[in-house]
Amino acid sequence: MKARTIKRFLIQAALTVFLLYPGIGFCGSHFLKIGLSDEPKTLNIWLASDRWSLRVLSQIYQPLFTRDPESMEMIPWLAAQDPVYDEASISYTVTLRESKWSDGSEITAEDVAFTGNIIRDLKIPRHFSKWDFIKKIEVVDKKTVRFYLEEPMAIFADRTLTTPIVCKKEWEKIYQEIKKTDKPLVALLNYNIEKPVGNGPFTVREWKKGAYLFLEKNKHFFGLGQTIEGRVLGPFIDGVIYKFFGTSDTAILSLKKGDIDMFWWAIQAGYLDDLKTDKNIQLHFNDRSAMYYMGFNLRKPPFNDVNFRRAVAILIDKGFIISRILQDQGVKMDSVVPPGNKFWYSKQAPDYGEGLTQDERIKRAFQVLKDSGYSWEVPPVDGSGKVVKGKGVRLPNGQPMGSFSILTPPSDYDPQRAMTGLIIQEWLRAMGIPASGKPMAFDALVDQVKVNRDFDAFILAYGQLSIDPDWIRNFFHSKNDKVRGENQAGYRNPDFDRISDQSARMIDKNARRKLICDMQAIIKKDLPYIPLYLPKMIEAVRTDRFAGWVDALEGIGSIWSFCMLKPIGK
Amino acid sequence: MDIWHFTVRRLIQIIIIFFVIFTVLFLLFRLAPGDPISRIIDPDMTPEDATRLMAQMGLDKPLWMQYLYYLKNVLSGNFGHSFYYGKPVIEIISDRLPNTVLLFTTSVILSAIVGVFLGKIASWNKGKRTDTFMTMGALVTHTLFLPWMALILIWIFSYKFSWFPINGMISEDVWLDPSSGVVRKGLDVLHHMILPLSTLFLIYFGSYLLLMRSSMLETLKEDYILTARAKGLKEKTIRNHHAAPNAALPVVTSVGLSLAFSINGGALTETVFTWPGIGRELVFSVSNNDYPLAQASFLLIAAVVLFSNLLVDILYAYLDPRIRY
Amino acid sequence: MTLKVMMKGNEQILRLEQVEKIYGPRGAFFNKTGKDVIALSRISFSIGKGEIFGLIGESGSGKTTTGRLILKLEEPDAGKIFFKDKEVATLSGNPLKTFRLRVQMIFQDPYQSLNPQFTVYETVSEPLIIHRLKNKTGRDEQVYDAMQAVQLSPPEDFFSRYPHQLSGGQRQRVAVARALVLHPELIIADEPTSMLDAPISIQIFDILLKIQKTFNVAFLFISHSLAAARYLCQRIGVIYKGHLVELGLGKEVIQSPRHPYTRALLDALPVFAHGKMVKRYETLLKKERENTRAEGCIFYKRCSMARVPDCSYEQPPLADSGSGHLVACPYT
Amino acid sequence: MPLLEVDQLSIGYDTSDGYLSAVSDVSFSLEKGKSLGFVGESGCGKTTIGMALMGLLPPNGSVRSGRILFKEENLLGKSDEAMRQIRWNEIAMIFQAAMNALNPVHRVGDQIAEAILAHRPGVSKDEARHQVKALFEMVGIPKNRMKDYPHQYSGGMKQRAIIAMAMALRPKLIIADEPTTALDVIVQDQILQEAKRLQETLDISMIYISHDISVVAETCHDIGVLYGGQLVEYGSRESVLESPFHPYTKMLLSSFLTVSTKRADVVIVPGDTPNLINPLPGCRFCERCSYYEASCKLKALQYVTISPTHKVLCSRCG
Amino acid sequence: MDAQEKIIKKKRLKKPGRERRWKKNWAIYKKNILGRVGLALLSFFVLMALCSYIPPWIDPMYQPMSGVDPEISKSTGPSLRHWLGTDFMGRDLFSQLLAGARVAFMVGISSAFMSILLGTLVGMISGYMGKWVDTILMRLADIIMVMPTLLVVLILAALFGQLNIWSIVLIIALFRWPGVSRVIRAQTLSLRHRPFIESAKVSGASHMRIIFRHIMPNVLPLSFLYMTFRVTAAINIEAALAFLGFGDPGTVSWGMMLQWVWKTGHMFKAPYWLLPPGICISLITLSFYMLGRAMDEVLDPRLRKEGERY
Repeated sequence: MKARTIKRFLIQAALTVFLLYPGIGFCGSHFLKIGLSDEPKTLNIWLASDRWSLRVLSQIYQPLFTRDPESMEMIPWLAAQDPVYDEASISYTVTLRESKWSDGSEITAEDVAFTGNIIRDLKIPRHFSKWDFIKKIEVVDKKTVRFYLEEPMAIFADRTLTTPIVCKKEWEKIYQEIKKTDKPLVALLNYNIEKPVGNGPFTVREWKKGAYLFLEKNKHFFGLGQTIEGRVLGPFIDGVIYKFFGTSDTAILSLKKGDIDMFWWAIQAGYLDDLKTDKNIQLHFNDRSAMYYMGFNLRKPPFNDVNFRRAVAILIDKGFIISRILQDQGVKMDSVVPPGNKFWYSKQAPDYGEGLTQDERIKRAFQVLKDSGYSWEVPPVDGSGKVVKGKGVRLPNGQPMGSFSILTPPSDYDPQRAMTGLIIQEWLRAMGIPASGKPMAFDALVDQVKVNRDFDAFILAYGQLSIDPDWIRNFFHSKNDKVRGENQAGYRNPDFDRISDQSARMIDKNARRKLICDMQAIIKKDLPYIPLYLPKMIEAVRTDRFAGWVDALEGIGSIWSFCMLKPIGK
Repeated sequence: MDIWHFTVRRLIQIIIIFFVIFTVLFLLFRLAPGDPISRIIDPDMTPEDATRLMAQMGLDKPLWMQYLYYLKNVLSGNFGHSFYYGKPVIEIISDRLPNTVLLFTTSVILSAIVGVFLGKIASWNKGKRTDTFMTMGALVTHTLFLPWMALILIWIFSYKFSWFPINGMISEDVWLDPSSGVVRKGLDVLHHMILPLSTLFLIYFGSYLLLMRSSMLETLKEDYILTARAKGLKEKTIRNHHAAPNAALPVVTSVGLSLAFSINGGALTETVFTWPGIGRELVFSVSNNDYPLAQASFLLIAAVVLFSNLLVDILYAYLDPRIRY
Repeated sequence: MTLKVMMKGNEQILRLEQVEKIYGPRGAFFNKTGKDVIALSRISFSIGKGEIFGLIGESGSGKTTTGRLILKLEEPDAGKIFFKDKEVATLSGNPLKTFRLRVQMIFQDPYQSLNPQFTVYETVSEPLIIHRLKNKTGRDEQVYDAMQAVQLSPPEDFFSRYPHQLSGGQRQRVAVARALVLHPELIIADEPTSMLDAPISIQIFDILLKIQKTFNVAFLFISHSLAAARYLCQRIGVIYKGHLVELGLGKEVIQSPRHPYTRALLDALPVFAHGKMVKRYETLLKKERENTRAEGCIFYKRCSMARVPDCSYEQPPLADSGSGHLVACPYT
Repeated sequence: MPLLEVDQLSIGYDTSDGYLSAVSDVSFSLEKGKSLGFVGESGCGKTTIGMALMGLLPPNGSVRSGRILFKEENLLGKSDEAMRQIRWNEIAMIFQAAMNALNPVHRVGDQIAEAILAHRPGVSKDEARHQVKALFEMVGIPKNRMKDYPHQYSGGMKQRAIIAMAMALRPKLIIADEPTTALDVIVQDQILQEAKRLQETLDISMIYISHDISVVAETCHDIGVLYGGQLVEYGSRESVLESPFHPYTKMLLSSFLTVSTKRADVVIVPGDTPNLINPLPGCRFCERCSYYEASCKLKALQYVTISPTHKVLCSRCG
Repeated sequence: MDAQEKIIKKKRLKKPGRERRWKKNWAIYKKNILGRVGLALLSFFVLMALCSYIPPWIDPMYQPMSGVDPEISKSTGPSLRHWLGTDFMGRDLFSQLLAGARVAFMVGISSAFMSILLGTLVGMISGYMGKWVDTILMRLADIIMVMPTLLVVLILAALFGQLNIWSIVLIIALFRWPGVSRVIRAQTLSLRHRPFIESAKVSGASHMRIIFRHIMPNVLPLSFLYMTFRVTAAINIEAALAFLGFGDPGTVSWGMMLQWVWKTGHMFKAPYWLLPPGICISLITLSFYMLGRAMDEVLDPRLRKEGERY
């Protein structure tokens, strides 16, 4: 009898604990809880390539310069002021502000030089391209460092100086150690860093693998209490706890339940209606720096024919895609530079087929193709000028056009792109062009396009493009038309190559802007890619515990938000 | 042939099978299109960077050299570094494995015990309402589509009633709280485990129930059951002492054989519940072309299945006196 | 050997010479001992044309193995088997097929020896199809005749039935018809009635005897029953643990058994089966005798008449004890 | 008063083909210390009678009518629990398939001890083990084989163990269902002698069930001949064997081969076992019977008493 | 003789045995409540699969994969126009569900059929031939048996990019035969020394004849029984694969539908979308399972004879 009572008591106690403990919490401190789609893979900054690691690391390692969230101008961050350019020696001199590593030691010019040198010496992937034009890094004094360039480089200020700086004291030892191995680069990448010494607003406290990653406030963060560019920096919160969710669904559910304060991931349109009604949840709509486009394989017909590409561009109704597929959560793209990137974007002359109805599009495309020698068994426009279903399109050489596929990511990866592919397929088929949208596993798609380069057309996207559009050069320069090169279309235009090379060395910002605009115009004319649309960056946060999120290009998850976010009632 | 000879013999077989799986796996990963670098799409990642990285990872060598190198490493217990984590594969696996083992063994043991017990009852009441109810129940739960079932459980118990956490294995509130003791932490894990466990349990206990039931029905037709009846033994004694031990033998084998299939379910459950286990890791590593991690996880799973089959055989021999290897 | 003497002047159809069969450890996984088992040890006998020869022994004595060896279902480890002066072991291809045409078998268990998926007609006609004998009408005729010979009449009533629709006796008759349909010269009947009741057995025996007379078929009749052997067979061989211990005319072996084992077998028959009272356990020891040697007379351990230790030295060979009655015991 | 008296017992099974009348109106009785043998072809209902006596008919079988009086109590009316008490304690059974009658996962000694423990609550495990030892000695199995598992026994040893088990509680009645089928001639003989000796020394009543008339003839005081579920002839061994009346008994005896049977003596009767699904009330042997008359098949039969110890179920041969 | 021949011919044409057997089996099957329910459910799904051709024919917007409602571009609940509602881009869920039934049958039956064919063949050959053939085939079976099929297919799907539905079917078939072949092998082994096989051998039948004429008819019922279970396995694996995002992106299967609802964030608010595919997968599995269990009872003579022992 007694045993049974005890048993019952125990069961009840256990149940009580189960049902009540979320309310117990551990209180007193203000920890921001952020949901991530997946767990960061590593805290080794040189290895990290997944988005989750990069997000966490962006709060730990800081660069010399960063961008103002509103003006998008470069502003000194670890540096004290703008770099000083010396034309004669092709050198930049950067002075550092007073700042400390999270272990309390001072951040010096030595750290900056070390960062540059280790990248250059080991040719660290993804960083090396930004540093390989640097001849020498000179430590002038404790707080001054000078970079000597081989030739003027436009991207130096924008890209090189935004590289996160690592702590020499921590890495020197590692560097010496891995130098001894026969594969130093891999040894460096595989070096296990659990608690990196950082210079950002937060520093790693505990990483419970598979469950959460806890960053606490860095007491030594240089910005603490400072005012930079008119913004008072904190951090005002005691730490950030990252929780990992496999899917958006569960993360958003947690957000709604209040288990997390922010879900750091673009929210699918499907969630919007639901989230809008929740009074504790605020949605942030921001522009992206990205490009969603349709690419062609210019190495084979009919895609090597610019008129064919133009006809395709005419047929694509971007407005329809945006209203129907993006549900108006996005904008049209008419140039390869996203319109949100105001300084570098050049508004192009009317887009192909702008403002036309579907029938008018077909007529115009028919005209373009007919003029360049294409013929039909059943032309899509009959004698009386009426639009009918076209059939049996032939190339100018009389050969029938073989059916081709438009590769897209599968609908679970990105339903919008998959759907866009299908809709373009329908539009082309109306003309008698035998296209079919083919969703394909993302890896396989990238492999097909970049490595095998065996494809017809595809729909892909570039996200998180840097503000300086130097990447246009990468995407379309003929030297990048190679395996794994970024010029996936196989576009070759000597004029473009020349202008883009010129732009790369143009230090003067306005002159460079003109060159970049020219490049945009060439691409617009030649259409190796058809830019399609730019979805909005939609993010959701809870408003009941923290306030002060900073909207910016690419969303609210910038360093500014984390430095300025304040607990409510503090 | 005694049990030791048998074990040694089987171990040799296992090693051979293991080697075959190892080789096939290696070839599969290397011959498939795509490589670990192609996953990284970043304008800053130049083709030169990629080539350099491939070379440093040893992926530019001829296939047979890569194979021999990998074989040598594996034989010396080195499964390489994960391309993505940059950590030794062993470390990642030993991180994840306990979580899987915890979820998995609990669910297998729980569902086997409950299934065998209920199957015994059902077969004993063959044709009666109890039996119909249990059999139907088992059939229905057993045929539920596992991930869907998991989603529904989350929907009902985490979303509608908020009784259980949505996913993960622990909650940071408890584990970061310095005042939490072992008990509280344990309860927290248990709390997280209930839904995934219920999912696996619901799917798998049915198969044990059905198996035990039909095995019992077979056994009940044996002559020694008639003997036991004639001996005037109590029905309960006949059921528990004479029928059940014999009937449970095929169930024991099935636990071993079905392990491979339950691992499928494990991977699905881990994925849906974000349980940080080896199955989920495998799914991830496979989709990222993280060869070392994927290969090692799969080899581990194969090894677990092979060895548990061996264990089951030994257990079988122990349970069934007729079989002495 | 004096094999010629044994024959009744008749042409011999089958001859076994020193046939030996040894089984290795069975199912390497499950056998504890792993010792070789001698199933047959230097067996020799022959069967004449149209003769019924009985092979008597207990289960495990090797009598079934003998049948299987003759049919080339298994290969002997030593010795030779001749069917009409052709060695069976060397047969393959067409000669083997011809051999299969001449020698048939009736199995012990009528519940197992018919393919449950075949109708009676399909079962009986199959051998004809295999050997491509005759056209369809010819086949029908032959099947019809065979069915009538085994007294399944009218045959067409049975043609479309399945085995499970038949009684045990009927099944066995179908099996006999199947064996008979090719008009073989030798039929090996392996305990054809051990699963059947006495009245049905008698029916089958009657059919076998009639077949023997009508078609002049020779039979190797394998049985554990002395009475059945006596009833059917001209000559009888008694086999014990793979050794042929006694061989002779049926009435001589049963009425005046020479070997102690044969006598033990007879003693063990229930009184009712004897038709007369006899002293029990004349030759059988109550408790088995120890034999430290591996060789020696096969019956030494149980033989009450054995001479110790003479009998433990070697297995005595079959020797004529007069009038063609062969016994493997020198002391009778 | 006889130990066992069976009165007008009818048993049937529900099968997918219809109602199968396995035993029809069978009556017999058995005195203490005596033995009775049932003989008949397979399917004649002899095992069913044994199972009915034990109260162990399969689920689709049921007693239609009749009484089974054991020690003057009707077993058919007893509750399950009461029947359980009687089984093995009062009526034990030696099974047909000795090979499978022992549970393969338990030791032989334990299985025998189990029977003792189940019915003698006062007996300790040690005592039970001692008793088993004595039983092993009694049936001639070495004591050290107690701890073996059934598969380590030879066929004859298993059958001996089962006999030991049947004797364990000194029951009043033992039913031996084909106790020696599947055993070799010599072993069969030894087992039969053993069983007979034990029965006589322990004064146990026995019912032998066999298809082999020689087994019954060897061991029993009384013989019952069953055909198609009917007890066609019933009497003392001598009278049944020496002066059989029923045509089936005659056929059975004449078709039984002895070592001295001559071919000329054998009477071959064509025909097969009767179908027992919904049979007619009359004689079931008609189809093979030379005295057959149309009324035999339709009219319910009466026993004809030949002598106080001998009766026949035939209207034409009396 | 002429008359006799005629009689023979006439009688041989009648095959009451086989017919009766079917009738009897059907009678046993009909008695089984599981079998009846299973068959009813299955007919329902067959009907669904057949009906899947109707909606696209009514209006192209009912194309399950590529048709979108011109007026709806997000997930909406059930309406007259869309009986089950629409998915995240305005495709009709009901026509997707119907098309899913077609895919499920296609995947389930074709892959089960292939694996059964393979398994039966391997099992028969292995069991009948014995010796090294047996050893090699069975070790091969062992190797494949210890591989978790889903994970293997997943690896292959991930590695080789997009697997189309037929390759998935083929791979499932290739990885699910060992179970069958083991059972068939065991059955063959028990048949191999059955006297009727030896009797065929004695009659001079060739190995081929024995395997295909004697052994196969006796193991085929068992194969078909296993086929029902393999169907469920194949459907489940394909669904799980699609659910995890490794399915054929160009096919609308139920697993795919679930993946869409899961990945596009409609899980907690679109029960009209979450429930039907899951219920369908579960029910079709259940129906095949029931069918199999009912068939099991028909096929197992021991179960049939149950209670007829006396």
